[in-house]
Amino acid sequence: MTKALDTLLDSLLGELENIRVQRVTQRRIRVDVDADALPTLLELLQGRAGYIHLSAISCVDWVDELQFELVYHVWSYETRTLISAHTRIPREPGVYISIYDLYQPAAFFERDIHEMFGVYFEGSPNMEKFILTEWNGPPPMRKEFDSEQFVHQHFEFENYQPDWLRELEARGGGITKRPEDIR
Amino acid sequence: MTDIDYEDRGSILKPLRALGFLGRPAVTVPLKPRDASENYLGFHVNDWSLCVGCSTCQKVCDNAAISMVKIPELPEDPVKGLRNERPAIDYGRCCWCGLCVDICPTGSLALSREYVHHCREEELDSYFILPDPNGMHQETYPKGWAKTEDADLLDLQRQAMDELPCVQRVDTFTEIVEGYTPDQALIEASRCVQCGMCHDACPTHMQAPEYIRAIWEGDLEQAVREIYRTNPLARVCGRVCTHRCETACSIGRRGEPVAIRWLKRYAMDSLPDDRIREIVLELKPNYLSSRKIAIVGSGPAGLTAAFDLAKQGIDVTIYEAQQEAGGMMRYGIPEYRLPYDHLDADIAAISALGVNIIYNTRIGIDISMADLQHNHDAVVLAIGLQNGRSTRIPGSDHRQVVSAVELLRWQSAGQFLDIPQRAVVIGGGNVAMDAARTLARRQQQEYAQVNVTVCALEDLEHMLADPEEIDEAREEGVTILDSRGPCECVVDEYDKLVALKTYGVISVFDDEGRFAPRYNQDNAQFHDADLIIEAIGQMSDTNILGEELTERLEWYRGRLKVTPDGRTSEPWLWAAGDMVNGPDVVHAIADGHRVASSIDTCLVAEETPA
Amino acid sequence: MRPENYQAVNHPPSNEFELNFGPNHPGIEGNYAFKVKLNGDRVLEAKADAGYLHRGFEKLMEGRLWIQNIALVPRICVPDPAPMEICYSLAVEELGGLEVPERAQWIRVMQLEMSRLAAHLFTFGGHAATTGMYSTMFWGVADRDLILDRFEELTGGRVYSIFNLPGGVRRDIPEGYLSRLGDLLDYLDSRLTDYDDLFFRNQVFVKRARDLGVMSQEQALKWGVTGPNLRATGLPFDVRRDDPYLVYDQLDFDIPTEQAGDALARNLVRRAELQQSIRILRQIIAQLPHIKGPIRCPIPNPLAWQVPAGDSYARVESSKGELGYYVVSTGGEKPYRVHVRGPSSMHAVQVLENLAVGARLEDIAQIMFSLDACPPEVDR
Amino acid sequence: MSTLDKIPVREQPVTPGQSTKRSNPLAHVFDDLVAFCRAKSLFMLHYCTGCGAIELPPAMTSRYDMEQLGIQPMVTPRQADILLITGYVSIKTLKRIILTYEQMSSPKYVIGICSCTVNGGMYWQSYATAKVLKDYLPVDLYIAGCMPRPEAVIDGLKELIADIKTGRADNWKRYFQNYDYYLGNQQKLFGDDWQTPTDIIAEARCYQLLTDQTLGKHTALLEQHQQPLEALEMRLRNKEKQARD
Repeated sequence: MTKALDTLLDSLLGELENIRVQRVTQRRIRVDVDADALPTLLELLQGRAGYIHLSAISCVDWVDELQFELVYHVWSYETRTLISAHTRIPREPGVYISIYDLYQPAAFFERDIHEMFGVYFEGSPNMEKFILTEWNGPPPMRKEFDSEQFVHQHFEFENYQPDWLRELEARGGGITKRPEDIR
Repeated sequence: MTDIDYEDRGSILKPLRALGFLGRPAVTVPLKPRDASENYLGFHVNDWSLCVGCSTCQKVCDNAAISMVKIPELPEDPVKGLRNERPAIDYGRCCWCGLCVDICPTGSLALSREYVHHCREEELDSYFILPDPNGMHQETYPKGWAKTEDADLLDLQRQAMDELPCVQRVDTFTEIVEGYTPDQALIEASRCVQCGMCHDACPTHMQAPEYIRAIWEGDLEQAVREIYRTNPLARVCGRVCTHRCETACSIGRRGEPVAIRWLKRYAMDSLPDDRIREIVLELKPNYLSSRKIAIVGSGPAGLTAAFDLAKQGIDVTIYEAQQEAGGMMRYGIPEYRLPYDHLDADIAAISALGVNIIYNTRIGIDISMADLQHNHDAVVLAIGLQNGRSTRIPGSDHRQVVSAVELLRWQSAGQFLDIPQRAVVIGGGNVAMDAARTLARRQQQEYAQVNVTVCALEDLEHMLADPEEIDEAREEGVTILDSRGPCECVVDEYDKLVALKTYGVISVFDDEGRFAPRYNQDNAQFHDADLIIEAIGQMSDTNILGEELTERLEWYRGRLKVTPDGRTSEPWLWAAGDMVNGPDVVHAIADGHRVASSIDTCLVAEETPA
Repeated sequence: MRPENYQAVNHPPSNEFELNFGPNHPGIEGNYAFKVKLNGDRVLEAKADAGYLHRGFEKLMEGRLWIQNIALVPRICVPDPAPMEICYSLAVEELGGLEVPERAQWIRVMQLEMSRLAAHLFTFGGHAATTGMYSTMFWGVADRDLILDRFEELTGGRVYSIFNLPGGVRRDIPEGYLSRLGDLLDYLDSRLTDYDDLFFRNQVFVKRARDLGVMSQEQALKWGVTGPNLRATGLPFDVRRDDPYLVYDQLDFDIPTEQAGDALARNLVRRAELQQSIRILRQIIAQLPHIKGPIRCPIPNPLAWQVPAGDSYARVESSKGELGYYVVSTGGEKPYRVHVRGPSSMHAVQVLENLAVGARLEDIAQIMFSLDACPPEVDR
Repeated sequence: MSTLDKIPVREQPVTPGQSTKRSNPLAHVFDDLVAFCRAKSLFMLHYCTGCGAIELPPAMTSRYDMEQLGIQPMVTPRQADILLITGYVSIKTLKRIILTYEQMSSPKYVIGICSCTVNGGMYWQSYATAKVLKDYLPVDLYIAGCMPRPEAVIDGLKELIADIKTGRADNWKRYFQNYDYYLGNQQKLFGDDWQTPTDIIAEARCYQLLTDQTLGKHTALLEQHQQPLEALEMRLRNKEKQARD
């Protein structure tokens, strides 16, 4: 089985330029590919090797490189291997092509990535807000959004004044280090 | 595949089967809280007698639920590593994951099997609790989730330090301790929980957590920077410091403390000297003050004071009687513990800041205190304790009876030429061990055999020297006799020293605890000796001050009387180091800092017209 | 603004209605909602409305130490928390190159199967309740609680155990634990027939669940269905078998399948999986005493733990389907990115939206429970 | 505004908290009887707002069996007495909770279980959850734990029942008396144009709980944009639809 897979991967290497295939473990294969070549790759994988199950689409915000990394995890029920196809797109404007026509589950992940990272997928069936319908801040998963800071700006926390604390303060004790101080 | 036939229509009598359930026990439990399981994640309990307030639980808490609360009644002792702080937990945040329990260095924190707490809105303060052994509602429940051997999140084992085996070290003065490899240092540094106990315990308050962190992150230059913030003699301290920090380390509560001293040494050794000098030169000021300060003695105190003052752009001159700087660090500590090149590197870094050291200049002979006072705005007296005390037993004034400091000074200066076949050391402290082990090495080199006897007043348990010093000395062939009181240096008719006569010791201190040894005259021994070394303590050589100054200064029990920040009764004269508060490198360094800052403030005060 | 639930929509005269189904509705599993367009009581269109349980886990994880996240992950799927911890741990272990001791691996499998049992019993209860058969729910929940007792004994926590660390587990099993677990298994085994009588052979249930929410294998594959729902369409796929992790390759178990692909089939698959889980647990009880050794490989001081840079994707078969964790590290003390792929993120949204069309309003709840959708997995 | 305005209100000086004095000596006996009965049959709204809800089915079903206390789940807010906030409330949920709470008929009791309702719990960093529940609703009882065991929940409910018997659990009145405060916090979170269909002010008048804290700048803000609900227009028979079917 693995042999068949290797030959397949070789053929893929032949058909797509600058694609890097790397076998991580027996069942995990990492493929790095250019953004424009990815749909073709997925199409080939789906068509040739039965990688019909899209396990997930993960988005990573590489803010320093001004890039989003999109990782498509596809699984083949036949070869029983999981290929993670990595590709990078520029952070601005953060637009990419939907693969909904290849994999219907993509609809959810693309919608999710859109509202969490602000990446727009052209051709995705529904780019409306889903989880964050009542959130009108920036896409929260972007690295520049500091959740903790946001919380401290928008929420107050409970200010406990138990008796034992008051007594301690009367005796010159009291809170010396709050959790916020060490963060 | 399923084995059940869900087409089965059943029969009209089927419900009767349910009657069978009448026979089954009811699953309902009574309407009161059941006892929780043995390692239940319930409410916190904290054994205040074990807890040291290291706040590690606060660091690991993922919900920022733990605040440290100061409790004035509890003991606080930085030297012992005790803070009077205890964790208080916000049950509006806690998720009872028990990480605080698994990481607690002392094992004081635990979760009990208590789990029922509810309150009205106005009583919400009861959600912020200060765990003590009594449980949340002052009812003691059995412990639930508590520390276990296999579940400890901390590494209690210290990285072993490689040392030269006895056979290799006994006849040479090369350094015994080999120092950490990068991997060892990394692992050792990662053990630190950044509690800062070491920082509090250190006399000069070194930034130990910071530089250990830097080592862990692989940023050695940052580590060196952190070290130089408080200690200009880090190569020395990395080797011979008395490491109060490690006695205070919170990891040491249940395991071996983090090897803070060795980590400091690793940081200093792993950077090239010139790079370290560059880092030191970052501290060099870009301005020059008009002030001039003279420092007498280039020991740790003098050098530290000079370092601090030079950072202020002040023109500092150190007057050193010997031909090389370092004081006791050079002439008191044998080379196998502190190689000279490391000392030189430290001193070079300091003088790179513009500190000027004048060698072979003895105050009172080559230059008088009066001249110093005249030429400088202030003078710092850091002459240390250069003279050994004498036992004053009969014959102790014989030329073949020398003090340990003298002997060590000869050795360092290369003037220790005729090696005695048989030597006896009087004293049981580290200095005695240094002298004995130095002698042993020289004897090995000369005669390929060791004949050194140490006669200590105390018994083995109460001997002042570090245990490892005693063991290593024994390994190297030194005979160590405890509870022997010296009574006479026996001299033959040709006025040649033959032996030391000692009595057995009955008691060292009297009932009031004063030093008054009582001997058993019947138990007398003779230890043959060509040379007797007295290592029973040092005193400072205050003759250099001159009668007139000595008259003016205030004294207390033969020691110069100084304010806490080192001022003498003379407005221009400060005193620092061993001569003020006993022999210890790191204390001397702390002293140097104190004096320097005191001088700095005084000078500034003078500059700004009142 | 007014919450859109209260946006009164006036349609042109017709008998089409828009109905907000949930979040506060007994037929909804968890805190979840649908905007349903009805004609009479036929569903013309259903749109999932999630986010009621959104806490921004993936963001929170980026702000916490590797080990602190252990307390966070089980919350992602409340009814079935153990797979969350273990999947996260697996991902981190792959990154850090940690070798989990064998004993720890067996203990983990034990948790996974206990958790699966509990979750399935819970799901029956839910489904039964939607058909008005509350006694099944009472039974299922009560029996699940017995499993929780074993969890409590093992991990100290009833629901959220927080028992697995990257590198192993936090405690060894208590004295005599396995025998008590064995007794529990015998009891559950004896209960299965009761459940058949009460529920699986109950015509009220059978007649309602059959041909409800039918999904062909092609559709299932197209929609990314996994877990029991996929197996109910005849495809014997199970991550435990096809992408083995921990020690599942040393265990002997079947992968039950059904052909019909309707709500009934899905429940029957779960019913059969109960037996398989019990079977696996019995093997563990037999094996575990012979497997000695530590329960955790040495891990660095958690406060200074830097996981080597890289990324890893770990998969676990949870009671609901394929659970995936994609973890990215830049060599820091905190994860750079954690992406959670919950099985319900397919089932509760796309699949449910598709299956609901044409069903009757009262059946939506049934379909949802038969898919065993877990809203917190969707929201995260 | 809503029809509640039509309800005749007795013109009497209303002091917050205590009810107006009655002439009938049996009235208090009657009140005690009411309180007793009320405490004996409580309906708990069936709404799983957060993870704590997972411990409610065990508490309600055979093993721990809340019904021994006369507590039963209830599916509609209108008939429910207890609103159980089970753990963290995301802002989206909090809106629904407030809507639900306002629909519940007084007297009503709110129980906040888990850490999250008190001080944000383990989601204190989260941008999506509300941190301190009592800023938005008056809470009668808090039950500690993450999540609390069924026994703890039941133990808490016992206390609530006791408080209801003694009439101490009357925080629901505070919502009317200090509506401006609660509304202010809600507006801070949901935006100034936040409004709910229930007319709290009119209800406060009706319950004679209108105090000077009931109205304020926040309620003034509310008045500006509050419109009454229009009923949906429904027709059951419809020619062209039938023709299509």
